Amino acid sequence: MSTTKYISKVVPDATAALEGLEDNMTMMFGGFGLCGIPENSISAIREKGTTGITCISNNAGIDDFGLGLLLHTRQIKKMIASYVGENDEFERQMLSGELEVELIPQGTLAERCRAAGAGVPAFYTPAGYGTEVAKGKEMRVFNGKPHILEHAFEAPFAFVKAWKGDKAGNLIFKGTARNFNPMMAMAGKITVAEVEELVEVGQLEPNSIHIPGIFVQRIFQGVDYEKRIEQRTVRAKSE
Amino acid sequence: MSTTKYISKVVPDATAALEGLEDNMTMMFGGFGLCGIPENSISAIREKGTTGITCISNNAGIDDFGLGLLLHTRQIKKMIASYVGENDEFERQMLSGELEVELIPQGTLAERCRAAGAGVPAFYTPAGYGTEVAKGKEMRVFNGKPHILEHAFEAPFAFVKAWKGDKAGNLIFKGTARNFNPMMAMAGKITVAEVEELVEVGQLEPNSIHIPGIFVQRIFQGVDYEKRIEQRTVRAKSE
Amino acid sequence: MGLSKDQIAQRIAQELSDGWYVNLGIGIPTLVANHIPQGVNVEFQSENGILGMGPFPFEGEEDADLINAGKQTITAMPGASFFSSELSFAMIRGQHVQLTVLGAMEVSDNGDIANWKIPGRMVKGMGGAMDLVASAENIIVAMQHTNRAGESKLLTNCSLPLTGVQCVKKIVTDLAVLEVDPERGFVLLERAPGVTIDEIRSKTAGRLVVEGNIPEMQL
Amino acid sequence: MGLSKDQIAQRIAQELSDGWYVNLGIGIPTLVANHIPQGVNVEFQSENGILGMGPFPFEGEEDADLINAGKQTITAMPGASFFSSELSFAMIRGQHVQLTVLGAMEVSDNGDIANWKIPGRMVKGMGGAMDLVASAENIIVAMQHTNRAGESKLLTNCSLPLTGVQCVKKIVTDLAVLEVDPERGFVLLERAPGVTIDEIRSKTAGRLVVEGNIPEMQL
Repeated sequence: MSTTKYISKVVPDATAALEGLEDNMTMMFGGFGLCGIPENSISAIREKGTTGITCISNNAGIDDFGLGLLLHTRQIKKMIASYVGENDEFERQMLSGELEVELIPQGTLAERCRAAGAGVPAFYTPAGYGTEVAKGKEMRVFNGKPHILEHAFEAPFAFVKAWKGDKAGNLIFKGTARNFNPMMAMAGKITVAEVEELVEVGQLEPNSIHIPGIFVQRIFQGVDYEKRIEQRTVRAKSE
Repeated sequence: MSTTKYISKVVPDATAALEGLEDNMTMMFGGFGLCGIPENSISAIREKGTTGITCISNNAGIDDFGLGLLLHTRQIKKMIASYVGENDEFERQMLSGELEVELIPQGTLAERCRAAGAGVPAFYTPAGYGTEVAKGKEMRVFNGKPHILEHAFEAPFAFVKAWKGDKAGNLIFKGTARNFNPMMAMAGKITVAEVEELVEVGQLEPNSIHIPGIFVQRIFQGVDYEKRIEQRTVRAKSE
Repeated sequence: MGLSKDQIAQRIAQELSDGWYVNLGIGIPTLVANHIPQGVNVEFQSENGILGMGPFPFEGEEDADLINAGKQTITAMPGASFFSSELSFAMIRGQHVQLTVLGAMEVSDNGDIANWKIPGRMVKGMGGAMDLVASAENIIVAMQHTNRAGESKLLTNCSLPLTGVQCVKKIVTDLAVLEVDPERGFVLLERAPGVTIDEIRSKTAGRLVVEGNIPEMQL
Repeated sequence: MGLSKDQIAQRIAQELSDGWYVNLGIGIPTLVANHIPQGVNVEFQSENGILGMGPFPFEGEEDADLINAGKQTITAMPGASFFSSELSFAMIRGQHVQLTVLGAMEVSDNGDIANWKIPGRMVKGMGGAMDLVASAENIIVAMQHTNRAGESKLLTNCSLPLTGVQCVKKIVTDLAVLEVDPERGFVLLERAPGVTIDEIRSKTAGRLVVEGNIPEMQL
């Protein structure tokens, strides 16, 4: 674990936050669909042109937003996700064999991220037993029920997005934009947090912090959030 | 899992919350030292006279407070804890063989509670490798480092204490009184939450809830909290 | 004839008990929320991190930070809570959710389910479905009795890659309500209004158990 | 002569680097917080669930809901956060804490440590010590060089039940600063002011490596 100075966690922008990011690295990206994704970091990685990326992310964005931007430029070599159904370019690259894909049950994905951050190298889960997900994995019965052994991820970089953050790296998420961000913040060897509102140390209520600063190595004030809605569903006012 | 009605989670007091509690059961008790312990529930269990209790709790209280009250009346058969150093009666009962004791590393205790609530039957941890804690346990090397296999607890009842709670069972803890309470709330088959302030549904900020109501089966407005301080340490105003 | 999608959802809603926490999958299961019986209070869990999910927002009140697992904009009910994916699946794996309703492409007569992949053709991923079916104590499948080609989706063995094994407890289709007895097969409980046992039999490829009088569904 | 407890803490404080997260055990380690060098910012983690632990409260301002792992009343610094024991030990096991300082009853010359149990006599429990020593990448032991009977606490093998194996990296005692090289033993780095190498040698039962000139500590 790097001995990052907590007083110098603040970087000016996403580009500065990418120091040390190299081709062929594994990276985690928070978010569920387009909700709570690190928009600024994704844009900066696209600009930097980093290639050979192994992405750990619940989804793969859509054709023209989120991780879809990095798929379009062929920066992603491998995708580890639970659901990738909203992305035609993704499907094309996968079926043509250009893109490696590893599909993982969503709860297992979440738990493997947490395990990485929590120093738990492996755990047993019932999810995927009897399916192709269990192929080659150790099976063991607990309380009469079969489980499979799953391992913690490793991620040199994790990119997360929070609602509010302070300069010590403490993070608070909003609504369902929390999703995978907390566990990925825990898991990253270098965790980059972009926030909608960066505040001074002491301005966040210590009792309401979702991710303590100890898990965050770099933080910056994000800009120009689009926060695109994937499935706009509404009801009429008359209802 | 019982199909408890969330609209009838509220019980009048600790005594009512003990319905179904029987002799020789395993019970979890939240708290660290005397901080955040379920004072009302402990008193009610003492009054009820339930015996043969297997306690899962980080500590064992002190001679005249906390779980010490149940030790004094010999209601506890076995103690599963990480640290029991503040209790003379405890030490006496243990050395004389009246009380069974299982000492567990604190992080393993916490993780075994979480695992119980999270449907993870077992996990690997480095804590305790090479010590008597590892005796009889499976050892496995991950990333060149030896780990031991630890199992989720099972607890028919868990007693936790929160700062605020609503009638749907949502809980918010205060300061370091959070400690083991959240994981034990997750782990209990029947989780009884006592709160300093019971509010109506909708009065807690959804973004700041520490334990969602789904983990809580019974909740009541606690009374007469003593909140005793174990080690009062202060500095002079002149410092 | 058979039931409409909305009627399938309506029939499933009758299975709800007061106080249950319920996870609804994408498609027909989502419609179940529109048919909660009076006097029954349930809370909906969406695996992306909300308990106490409410209806869609009024137009103009959509919040990009408030969606369900189908990525649709939603609202939060009073008493709702938000949490991480880790805690969300702790709820699911830890069996704190009393009922899971989800769609399926195939179900076998011992309770296996396939709903995430058609090799070489559809590769969307399993999302949270494998965690849900592996852990839920009470799983109801909502689906059409036959696929678009008219072939039965209730089989002896699933032909598609499995999502979970021996996990489905009950199935509600446009034609029938069936219980899965892993030893005996699909036990017919109810017929859709106007649907005959013969029709159900002809459209059920797996073992079908018909015992006694089979009532029509009450909707 | 040798160092006072406070001086041991003072010497250990010199090991702190700016930006570190640090866990201090009960006893001498707690005193380290009083000697942070100027210009060095560290945050203290207490395993009962606080990051950013501050000094003891002023009299009359004690809060029963705000204690450290030694059950003492404390305060929280600006930027502090509270969390569950589960997340606290996720930090510890996950190696997010850069330095752990703790006391010991015995240390062996390959880095084993014993500090939680004297069979038949003291049975307080290991608390968080086993998790800390099994996971921390950087462990400093703060202790007296000898026990009350005058016997060395730096041994070839620990005689008491172990807390962890091959984990101690550095030891600061009233007499010396030593590094643990599992292959060679206790490598003497510094002497307490006025303490001779002969005295250290005579009070160290395990293998002691003395190479070159051994400077006096600067306090």
